[in-house]
Amino acid sequence: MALSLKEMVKHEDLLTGGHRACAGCTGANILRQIMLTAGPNTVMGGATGCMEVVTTIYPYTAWKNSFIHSAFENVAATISGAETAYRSLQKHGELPQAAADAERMNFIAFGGDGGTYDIGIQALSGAMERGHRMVYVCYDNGAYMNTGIQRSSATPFGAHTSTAPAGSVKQGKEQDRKDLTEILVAHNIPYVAQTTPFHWKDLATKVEKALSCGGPAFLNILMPCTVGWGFPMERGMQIAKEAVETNFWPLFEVEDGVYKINKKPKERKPIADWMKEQARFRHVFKPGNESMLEHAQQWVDQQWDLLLKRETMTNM
Amino acid sequence: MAAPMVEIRWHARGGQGAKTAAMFVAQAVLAKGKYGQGFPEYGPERRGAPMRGFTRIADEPIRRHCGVENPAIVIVLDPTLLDSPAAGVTAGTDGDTVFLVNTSLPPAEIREKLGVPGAKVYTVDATQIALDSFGKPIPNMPMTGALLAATPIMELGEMKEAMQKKFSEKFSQAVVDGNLRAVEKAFNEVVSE
Amino acid sequence: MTRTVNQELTALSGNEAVAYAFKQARPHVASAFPITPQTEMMHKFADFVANGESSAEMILVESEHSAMSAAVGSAASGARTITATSSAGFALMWEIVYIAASLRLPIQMALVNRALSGNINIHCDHSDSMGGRDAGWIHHFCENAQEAYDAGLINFRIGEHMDVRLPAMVNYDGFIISHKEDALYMLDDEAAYDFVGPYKHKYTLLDPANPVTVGPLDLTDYYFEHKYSQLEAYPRVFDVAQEVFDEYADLTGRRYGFYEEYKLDDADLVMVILGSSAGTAKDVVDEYREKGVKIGLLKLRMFRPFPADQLKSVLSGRQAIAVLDRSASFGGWGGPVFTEIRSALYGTADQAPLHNWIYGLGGRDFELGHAAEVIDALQKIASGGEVPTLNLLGCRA
Amino acid sequence: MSLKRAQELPDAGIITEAGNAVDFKTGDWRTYVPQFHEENCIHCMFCWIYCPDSAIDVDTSGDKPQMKGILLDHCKGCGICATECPPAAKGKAALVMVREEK
Repeated sequence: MALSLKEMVKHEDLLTGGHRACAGCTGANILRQIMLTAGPNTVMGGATGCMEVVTTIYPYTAWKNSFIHSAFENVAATISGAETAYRSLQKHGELPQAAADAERMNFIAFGGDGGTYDIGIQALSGAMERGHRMVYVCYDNGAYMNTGIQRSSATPFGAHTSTAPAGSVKQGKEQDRKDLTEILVAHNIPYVAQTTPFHWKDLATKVEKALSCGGPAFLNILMPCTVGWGFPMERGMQIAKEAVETNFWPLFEVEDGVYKINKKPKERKPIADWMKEQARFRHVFKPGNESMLEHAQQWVDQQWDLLLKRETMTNM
Repeated sequence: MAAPMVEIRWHARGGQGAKTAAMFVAQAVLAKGKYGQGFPEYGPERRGAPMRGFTRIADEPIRRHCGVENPAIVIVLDPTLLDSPAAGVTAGTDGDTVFLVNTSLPPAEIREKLGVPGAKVYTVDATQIALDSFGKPIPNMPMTGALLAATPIMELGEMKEAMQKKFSEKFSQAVVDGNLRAVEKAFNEVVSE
Repeated sequence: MTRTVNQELTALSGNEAVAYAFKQARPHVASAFPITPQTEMMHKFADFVANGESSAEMILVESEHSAMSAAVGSAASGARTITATSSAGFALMWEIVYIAASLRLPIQMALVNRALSGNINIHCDHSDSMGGRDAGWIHHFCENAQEAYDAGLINFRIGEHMDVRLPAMVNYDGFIISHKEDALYMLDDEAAYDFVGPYKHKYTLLDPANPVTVGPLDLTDYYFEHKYSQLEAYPRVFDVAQEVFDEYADLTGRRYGFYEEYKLDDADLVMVILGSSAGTAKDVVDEYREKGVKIGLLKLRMFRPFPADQLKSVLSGRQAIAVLDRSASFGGWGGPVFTEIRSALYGTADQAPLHNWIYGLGGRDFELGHAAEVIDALQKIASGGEVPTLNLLGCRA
Repeated sequence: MSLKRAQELPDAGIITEAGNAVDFKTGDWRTYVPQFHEENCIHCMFCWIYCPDSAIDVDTSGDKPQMKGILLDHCKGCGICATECPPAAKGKAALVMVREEK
C-alpha cells in the first residue's frame, strides 16, 4: 500500500482533467484520490448526480477505467450485477484476458447523499446484505447539489437549502441529519469508515482496506461543496479539515464491528467556527437564533459522545 | 375419430392435494399418448378454504385455456363440501355428469344429498384408505385411483408407473409405496351402487 | 435440412417450461425478486442452481428495480443474464427497462402477464407488458407452455444477435399459462444449448485492456443520434427472427412467425388476438367453420417490434376485423393492439372495418362464448349491421 | 469539434476512448491562475494530491518527485493548491494566485 505521496504520485491518474466539475470541487478530488489507490482494474459505477454528470459528458469521459451509470437510485444494484458477472465469468473461465490476469478486480459504486442516504438506500442496503465484494462510496455534500441544492436527509440542522430555505418564518432545515454510517454499521459488513479528502492518507488507507476486506464495504466521505455550502472555492480542503476538528465529521472506521476513531481532536473547536464560514448557516448567527446554534453544538457533542462509547464498548 | 375431450373438476379444501392431483393426472395421461391440462383455480384462499382444480384430457393437443364450465366428471375430495353452497359441487353439471366422492356413504345417499337424480355416482372412503396406507388423511392420490374406475383414461399399472416417476424424486420410497398401495386399494374399493 | 433431436412429450407448467428454457441457455447470471405469478419460474430456476443443473450465479435482490439494475450491471459486464417479473414488479422496473434497451443489453426476461393495480389483482391481463411497449424490448407473446418454452430459447438468439443486441421478453399469461400443467415437447439440454449458442458480448466493463464508459450524460448534441441507431435495430429484428424461426423449425418441426394465421386464407372475418385466449378462440373458430362461416384468426406473437408491413398484406381484403385487447388504454381510443393495427392498416385500399373488444381484465375468464359473441358481431358488421367500434367483452355493464 | 453522424458512433452511447476528457480544455474557466514559484517549492506533493482537476505537472522520473508547474489546459483556477501549499504558511508560497491576463 502506497501511503506516502512520494509513492502515490507515481500512480496513474485514472480520473483525467477535462471533467466539468466546478472549480474547487472536492468531489472530483475524492474520486481522483480513490482511483489513485484502486488502480485501473476497477469497475466504477456512479449514481446520477454531480460527479457522474461532470465526469461523463458525451462524447467525453474522464474515466480511464471502466465506468457505468444507469440511474439515480440503483448504483449499488448495478455494481452488484457487475460483481456477480465477474464471479460467474471467472467460474466459467470466460473472463477477458486482462481481467483474468488481474490480481484483483475492484468494484466500486459511488453516489452523493441524495443517491445514497435517500433514493438509493434500498438498493444500497440490499447490496450490502447480499455480501458482494464491492465498495460503496458516498460523497456526502449534504444536499442534492446536482438538481440545485435541495435538502436531503444528510443536510445538517439549520442549513439553508432551496427546498428548506431560511425565510422570515422558517430557518432552514428543521431536522438533524440521518446517521447513515451507523445504518451501514448495522449491516454487519466487514468494513465501514468515514473520511474526508483533506485526510488523503486516511482516505487512501481506508480505500485499500475497503477494497481488500473481502466483502462489502462502505465509505462515507465528506465533500465540502463550494456552491452549495457557500464558501470560497479555494477553501474546500480546509472546510473538510475543520469538519473533523469540530467533530462534525469524525474520522473513524468500524472493522468487523470494532470501532476505531482515527483522529481525536485535542481541543474540540466549537461547531460555530465551522458553520460561520459557510453561507448556508448565515441566518443561524442572526440575533434570535441562538438556540439553533446551541442545538447544533449539542447534536455534535452528543454524536461524538456516542461514538466514544461505541469505541469503548467494542474494544472491551 | 378422436374421443371427445374429458373435462374433470376437483373439489377439495386447501391442503388436501387437489391441485397436485389435477396436475398429476394431466401429466400421467401422457404415457397413454394423450394430452392433458391440469390447473387449479387461484385465489387468495389458504389452507382449509374450499378450492377447485381442473383436468382436461384429450387425444389431440388441447388449445382452449378457459375455465371448465361443464365438467364430465366431478371429484369431491372432502365430503363436507357436499353441503357447502359456496363449493358449488353441482354447478354446470347435467344428467351425464359423473360424480366421484370421497365418503364412507353409499352412492345412493350421496346422489340424494347432491340432488342429482339419475346421475352416475361413485364413492370410496379415500381418507380411510390414505390413513391405512400411509398414515395421513390426504385423499388426493387414492382418488386418482378411484378415477380410473369411473373413466378408463388409462390402466392402473400405467398410473402407478407415472406416480412412481413423478414422486420418487421428492419423496422417500416408503411414502411413494404407501401412495401406490392407496391408489390400488381405492381403485378396487370404489363402488357405483 | 431437418435435424433430429430428442423431443419427449412432457407435462409442465408454463413457469417450469420457461425455467427449463432459461436453464438450457446456460446464463451466467440470474437476478430476480418474487412476485405472483412469476415466482414459481424463479423457484424452478433456483432449484436448478441448487442442484447443480445450472451454473448461473443468482442475485436475489431486494426489489424489481434492483433486479433490472443488477441485470444491467451484469449484462454490461459481458454476462448472459436473465430475470423475470410480473405486473407491479415490471412497473417498478420501468425506468431501468428503458435503460436496458438503450444500452443494447440483450437481457432475457420472462414477463408473466398480470394486471396492474389498482385495485390489486393477481390474475392475467396484458397491462404490464403493454405499459412497457415503447421501452425498446422485444415482446414475444405465447399461447401455451410450448410456445413459452420455445420463445424462451428463441429470444436468446434474436436478442443476442449482433445485428440486434436488444433485450427480449417472453410474455405468457399469468396463471392461465404460468400455472397450468400442459403437455409440451422440450429439447434435451445439449440440443437446446447448441441452438442458443455461447454468449458473445460487444463490449464489457470487465476488460481493463479496453475500458468503456457506459451510460454517460447524453445531451442535445448526441442523444438523438443514439436514439437513431437504436431505432435502426428494430427493423433488423424481423430478418434475424425469421432466420431463427426457420432454424428452429428445422430443428423441432415447430414453425413460428411474427404472427400465426389460423384458417385465414379464405376468411372474410378475422379475429386478431394474442396470448392464451387465441387457443380458446381457435376451438370456436372451428365450430363456426363447421357452420360455414368464413372466420379466421390471426394470433399476434410479436408485438414489439410490431410487424406492421406484414400485417398490412395479411389483413387486407377482409370484410370485418375484430381486434381483441387484454388491456385497456385509459383515456385512449381503443386498446393498444387495436390502435396499433388500425394505424398499420391506415390508407390501405380495401381496409375492412376494424372493431375493438377489451376482454379478460384482471383474469376474467375468456370463455368460448365470448369468442362466439365476437364472431356473431363480425357477421353483423359484414352484413351491414351496426356494431360499436369499441366494446367490452364479458363485463357486467 | 465537429459533431459526428449517428452511423459514425458506437452503439448505445458507449464511450470507447477511455479518458478522452483530457481533450476537453477547462483552462479557459479561470479568472485567477496559480503562479509557480519554484524557489519556494518543497515538492511535498500536497498541491498534486488536492487538485480536483489533475492539473499539477509532476516529474516522477527521479528518486523524489518534482513539482514542475501547472497544466493550464485543465486548471480551473480554484486556488486549492495555493491554499494547501505548506510553504505559504511560512510566507514563502510556492503557488500564488494571480489575476490571469488573457
